[in-house]
Amino acid sequence: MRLIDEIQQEIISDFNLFSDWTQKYEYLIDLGKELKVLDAKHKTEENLIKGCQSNVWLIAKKEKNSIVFTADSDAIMTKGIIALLIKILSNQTPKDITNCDLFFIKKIGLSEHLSATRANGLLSMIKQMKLYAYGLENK
Amino acid sequence: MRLIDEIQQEIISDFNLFSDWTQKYEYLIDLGKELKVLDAKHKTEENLIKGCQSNVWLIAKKEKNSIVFTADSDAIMTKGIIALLIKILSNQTPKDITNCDLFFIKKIGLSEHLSATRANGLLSMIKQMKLYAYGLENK
Amino acid sequence: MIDVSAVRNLFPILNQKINNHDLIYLDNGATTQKPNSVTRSIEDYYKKVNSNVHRGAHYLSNLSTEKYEQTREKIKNFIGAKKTCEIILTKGTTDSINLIANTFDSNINEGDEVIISEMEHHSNIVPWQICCDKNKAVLKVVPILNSGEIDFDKFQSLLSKKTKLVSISHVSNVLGTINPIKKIIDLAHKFKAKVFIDGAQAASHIKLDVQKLNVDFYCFSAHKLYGPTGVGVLYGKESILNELEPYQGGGEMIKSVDFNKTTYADLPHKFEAGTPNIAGVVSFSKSIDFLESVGLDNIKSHQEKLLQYATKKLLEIKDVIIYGPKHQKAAIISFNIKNVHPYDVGVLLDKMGIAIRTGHHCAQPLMKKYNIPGTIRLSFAVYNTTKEIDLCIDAIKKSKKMLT
Amino acid sequence: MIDVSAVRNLFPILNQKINNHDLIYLDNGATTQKPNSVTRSIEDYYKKVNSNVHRGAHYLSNLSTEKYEQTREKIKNFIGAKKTCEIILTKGTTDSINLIANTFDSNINEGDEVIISEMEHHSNIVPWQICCDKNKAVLKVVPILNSGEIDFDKFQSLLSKKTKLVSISHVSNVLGTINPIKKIIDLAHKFKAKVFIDGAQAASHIKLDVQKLNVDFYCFSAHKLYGPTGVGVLYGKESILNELEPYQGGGEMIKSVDFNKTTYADLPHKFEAGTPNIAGVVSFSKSIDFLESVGLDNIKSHQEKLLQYATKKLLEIKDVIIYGPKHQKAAIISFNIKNVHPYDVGVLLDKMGIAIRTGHHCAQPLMKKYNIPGTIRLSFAVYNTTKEIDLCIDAIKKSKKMLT
Ligand SMILES: Cc1ncc(COP(=O)(O)O)c(C=O)c1O
Ligand SMILES: Cc1ncc(COP(=O)(O)O)c(C=O)c1O
Repeated sequence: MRLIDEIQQEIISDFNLFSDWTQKYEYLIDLGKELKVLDAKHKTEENLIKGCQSNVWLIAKKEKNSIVFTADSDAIMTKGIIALLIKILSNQTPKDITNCDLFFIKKIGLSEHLSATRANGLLSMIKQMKLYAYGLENK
Repeated sequence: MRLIDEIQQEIISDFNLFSDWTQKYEYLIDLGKELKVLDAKHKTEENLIKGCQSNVWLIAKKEKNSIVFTADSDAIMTKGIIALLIKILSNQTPKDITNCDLFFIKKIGLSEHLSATRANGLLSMIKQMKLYAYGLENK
Repeated sequence: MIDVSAVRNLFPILNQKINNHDLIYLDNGATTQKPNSVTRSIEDYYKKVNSNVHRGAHYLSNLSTEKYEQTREKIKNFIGAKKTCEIILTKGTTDSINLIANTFDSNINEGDEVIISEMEHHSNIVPWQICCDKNKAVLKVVPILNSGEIDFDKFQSLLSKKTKLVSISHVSNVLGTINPIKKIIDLAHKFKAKVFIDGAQAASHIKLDVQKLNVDFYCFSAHKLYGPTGVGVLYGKESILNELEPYQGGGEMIKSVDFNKTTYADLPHKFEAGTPNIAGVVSFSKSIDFLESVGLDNIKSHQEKLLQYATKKLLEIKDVIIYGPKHQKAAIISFNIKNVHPYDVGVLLDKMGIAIRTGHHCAQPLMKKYNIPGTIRLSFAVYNTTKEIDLCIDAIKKSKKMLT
Repeated sequence: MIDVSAVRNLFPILNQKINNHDLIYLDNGATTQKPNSVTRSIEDYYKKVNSNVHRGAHYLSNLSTEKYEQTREKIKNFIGAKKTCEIILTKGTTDSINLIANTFDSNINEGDEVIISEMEHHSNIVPWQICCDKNKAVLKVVPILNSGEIDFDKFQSLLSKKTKLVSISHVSNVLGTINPIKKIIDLAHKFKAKVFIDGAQAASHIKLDVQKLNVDFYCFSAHKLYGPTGVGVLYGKESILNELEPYQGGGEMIKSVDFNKTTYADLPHKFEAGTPNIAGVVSFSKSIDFLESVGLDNIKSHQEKLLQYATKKLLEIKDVIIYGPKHQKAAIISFNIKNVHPYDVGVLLDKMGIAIRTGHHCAQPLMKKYNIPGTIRLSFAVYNTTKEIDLCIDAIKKSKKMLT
């Protein structure tokens, strides 16, 4: 698996190709549509991260030394961002996940979606991912 | 007894003689000091008109066809204004008291003392005087 | 008729650029923008008057008190109340409702009933849930029809001698439904129940006459009437308010304080403990001036025109579902696009400079009734134009295309 | 050292003429004036940002929410709280006290005791009277010594296992007494009682560290800290606040609303129902900036200088009686002139452009203790000068001459 920062750099380069926000958002929407759907049985209360407007479901599994995340949302834009996050954080070691700095968010101009004022559950999801990693690292 | 409006005119003329506020207020203070003090036995809860800052005690008696007011206050400035009011309203007929317009207040520049926002009980006293007059008129 | 461009000139915020687009503000149900006169009045207050009210014997504190009380007088006239003492100044609709839910509860005993409707805002649900819980009373909910109107037959059948209070919104903040409050009030009164009307979405465009309505309590927020944040109005009939215990203690709400016996001030002060939002209240009088200078009837017909226009345009888009009634409706449109999450539409419209609201609009039970996660809501104000609606419709079409 | 004339330039109201005299504003205990930055921030908010908080998904509502939450963060740092969720935004001190009196009462049962002092403001008396009445608890009052200080021995003897809460002002609004709150807190904690400190008169000049103080609740009003009206702060320890039921219901204070079961939001939102005074809160951050740029310690020493100076000058006037302690005192002087009613002095000073406050200062029990109808109160702020004090002293002398 490549390093977290490498993947982030790649995503930033990808986004740099877009000349306007429409392209960027269309790309995100496509990512969202392509994201492996979460099996209905996983959409439990337990896995739910309730945003005020859109919900996120998150599952973490440890495979060997790394953690595999799967996630879903009812809103496609949220799903698009989840797809990016999974690209970066899934299959990484707990330690790398705990310590990483997700600088790509700001660089590709999506920080508004991950600010504390957004009611989409994404911020809580990132916290939860790091928490899982921290928990699994120390198991 | 002279008419209410005559007395008011006279007071206005008196006040017109003063060249600054100090003279006016000294005059008021003097009036306050000269006001016949109310016997302690009349300073009852019943006769009290409670202002937020200074208190007013008011008594009304019917004598023949007219009403005699006596009043007092713990603040001298309030007493000064009471003295003026008594000069005007005491010994008048209930009807005249009920119907009168106390235009002198504005004319001599004391309206601030009788505005609803002043916490000295004067406004309530005037109301009470008119109320007494109204009550005694219809007895 | 309104000269909209003249009106717009009074609202500098409308010249903002958002995400490189001219701001199109269609989130007026959440809060309205403020005309210059309101902002200026706050500034003037702080630069020339600022002083505490009801307290001092000095010039500024008198002036401050006078200005504060002038707003009360203006509100009294604005809603047709009998006396100024019936106007309680609060911090908003929510504060007003909680005030009554906490004081009128002396009339609500075990087994008594309070009636609300399924379309209420959380602010008109939760206080009554707490109130009923506390007093072992029962909260009854009038269901609404699919059309978005109150099921009046059900309402009638819920009323009984046990009903102590009915609390209903004048206008639904989600559906725009204008409820038949006069009918509700008259009927409830037959059962000796009191009626509280949540006018948060109504007072900015429906001319009120609380005496004619014979309503017991009515409330709204200044910030939805082109006024400042942090100011609310609670109207209550004098005879009823007089019977209630105070809500908060402190400051000037007393006649005298003694460790043995404290007596309370008369109305309205009894319900206004502590230093109020003086600058806010003072400036609210400019909002009422604004509303009256444009004219509530003009505002209403302008907004109705926008409503009709937007509804027609929206329905031309395939797969759009509009919630709420066809008639008797305020300028609020809640809709969804089939298979599209409302949040996604909100995000894309925002990118195009269009401020709308998506989500449950603090009316989760209503969302549950329609079995939806939320709606996309457009809500119009006096300064909106059909041109803005055209741009919004284009943006919705573009979003739909991107999302499906 | 403070450059007072530079500070004064920030306060345009100080250039007012009142009754043909330059305004001398010495009623800062009632409310302080506002620097330009605060007024400008309100204007900016309404002209560029205005939108409801915590609700929308659009640009302005996000910006509004961010600015609102930034103030909370700033307050947290200002008072040394551990977490932002411990900062509840209310409409003022009175609102903050009532919030706790109404929610902490779940810990107050029949026979329990709440302790306050004889020098409290009505806002720190009446809510506890109501609370104790409701819960059949007993309100105990610590007497104060003639010096204007708390009778600490009596306080000690009042404390017992029955004591559930002690609520005391940090600084008396009448006497200026700075109470030994650290000692009070530590002692009360030995009896497992919680401590509420009313900091209305303290927070503008005493550097706070709520963690070091180990205080359970602390509150103050923005309008007494050079900030807007209609904004208050309630600090509470997270662990305690978490245990309390919400005060008001509605708006965004919920996690989910259902007619069967409503669950509440986390701190701080649980206690902030309804649209708050957004413009006020946002602008309050400029007051804190102002306080920090001048420096609380500088403000304190400037005010102390004014206090010393005015006290000395006043005592030179025959028949002046000053109430309150000689040391450990904030810049508040309450006094009377023998055989003169305080109201009369207030009226005459006002004529000379001097704004002071006379009366009971919402502390009637304290007036009763001293057996006086009221006092004349001078209260100083950062922008006052010794020259103003000179003019005020002259005016007091003149008034005295006229009145006696
Ligand atoms: C000590 C004290 N407590 C409480 C209050 C009440 O504050 P507010 O009126 O801002 O609610 C004041 C201010 O008058 C005060 O000085
Ligand atoms: C119908 C209705 N009721 C109550 C409220 C609450 O008003 P506020 O947040 O101003 O207290 C609102 C506004 O959101 C509303 O639309």
